[in-house]
Amino acid sequence: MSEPVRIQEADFSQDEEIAALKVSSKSIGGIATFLGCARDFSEGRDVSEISFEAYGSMALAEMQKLRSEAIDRFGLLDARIVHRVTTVRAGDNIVFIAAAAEHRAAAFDGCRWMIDELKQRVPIWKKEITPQGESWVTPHP
Amino acid sequence: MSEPVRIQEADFSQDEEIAALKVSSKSIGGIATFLGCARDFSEGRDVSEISFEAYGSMALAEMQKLRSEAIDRFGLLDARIVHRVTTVRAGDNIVFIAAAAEHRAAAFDGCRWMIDELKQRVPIWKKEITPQGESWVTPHP
Amino acid sequence: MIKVLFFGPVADRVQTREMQVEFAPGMTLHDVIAHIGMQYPGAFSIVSFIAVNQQQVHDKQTVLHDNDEIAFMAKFSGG
Amino acid sequence: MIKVLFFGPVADRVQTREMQVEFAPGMTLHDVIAHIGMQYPGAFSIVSFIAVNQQQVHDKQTVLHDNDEIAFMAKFSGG
Repeated sequence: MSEPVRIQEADFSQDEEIAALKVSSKSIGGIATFLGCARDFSEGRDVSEISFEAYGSMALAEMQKLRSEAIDRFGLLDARIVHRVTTVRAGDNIVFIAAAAEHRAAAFDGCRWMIDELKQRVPIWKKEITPQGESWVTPHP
Repeated sequence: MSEPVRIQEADFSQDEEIAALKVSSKSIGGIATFLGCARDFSEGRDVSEISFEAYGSMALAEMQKLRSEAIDRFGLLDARIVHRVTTVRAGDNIVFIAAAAEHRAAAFDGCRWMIDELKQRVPIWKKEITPQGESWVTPHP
Repeated sequence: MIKVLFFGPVADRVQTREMQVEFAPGMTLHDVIAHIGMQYPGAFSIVSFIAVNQQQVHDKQTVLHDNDEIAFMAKFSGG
Repeated sequence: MIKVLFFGPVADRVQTREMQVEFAPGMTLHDVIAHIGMQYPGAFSIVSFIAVNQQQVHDKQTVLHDNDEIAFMAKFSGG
């Protein structure tokens, strides 16, 4: 069974992540997931590739904290967070978040909170590679 | 390619549904999904099986309307709705909803709206089979 | 003929999934409800939605046409 | 020795990913910032977060210990 929180180069399978979640409890009534993928444009520019860099040890620790906090705060039965750190092209998977709960409200709230917090708290940076050159993405406030 | 809105006995694969969604646009930045599964208890009673019945022609038409409305209302790039109508056991998949958008807020809002509306508008009924007997589920107001 | 459909908990109480009602010009939804509801009051007490030709209908004065399909439905519990 | 790490946009501006700073007893985070920030003001203008041993630190008076790991980081843009 793969770890529930991972940073990896390789792509992931939602079916495998969901199967791993389900093993944790027979009381799961709803699983909300968020899959972040690479788009082919960003603020009007064509983007051919997106490259990620992470402060690996801190990023993993923050993601593990995030998962535990989400489980406590929303009463989740289980949760998973996987972030790829590699170079991706349009359509490729970047990040996967899943929240399992008895009922759907907690699953949705927990899932959304985790991706919102991940963007705020986890030391990962993305660089967009366009036909005009490369640039680090500056997040909106 | 499978239809984006389906009622079926067979189980489904999230990976296949996501792959089908991604074909529709290279501008997808986020996909929110909801997976409803059978729990092993309900209001304190053990549930061994859940059996579904649908007014098939009307349910499919309502689900298709729901998808179109969600795409318009939330500016989604694509969406999928799959509901199983069969007998399931604890842990089995029941319903799958996916909403793809450029940004995550629309994906989450659209996904959650679709499952909330589906429960209100789509003529499907569930019967819980427990060691004490069978009973149709009466939804909460 | 009007085709009348029952599903799930309503079908259980009526003990059938389908029946035919003779069509008469000018017939309204109300007429069908009165006709069947009298025979199965226990079933109709849990009817929350009515559809004519797969569309929800709220107005019981809706005029029916020959070969219409009516469904009497309990509260939905899918998902 | 204090290990100082740079990532992403900050690493690009400093043109290195890692440097060592001599440890001295009583040294604070502020001392390291002053030391390196003077050499790379352009890089430090985009530093939004500082971590000591993988924990975000807000107080620049934090006292350092030998072998601490400090990271100077631009706003995160993962996900």
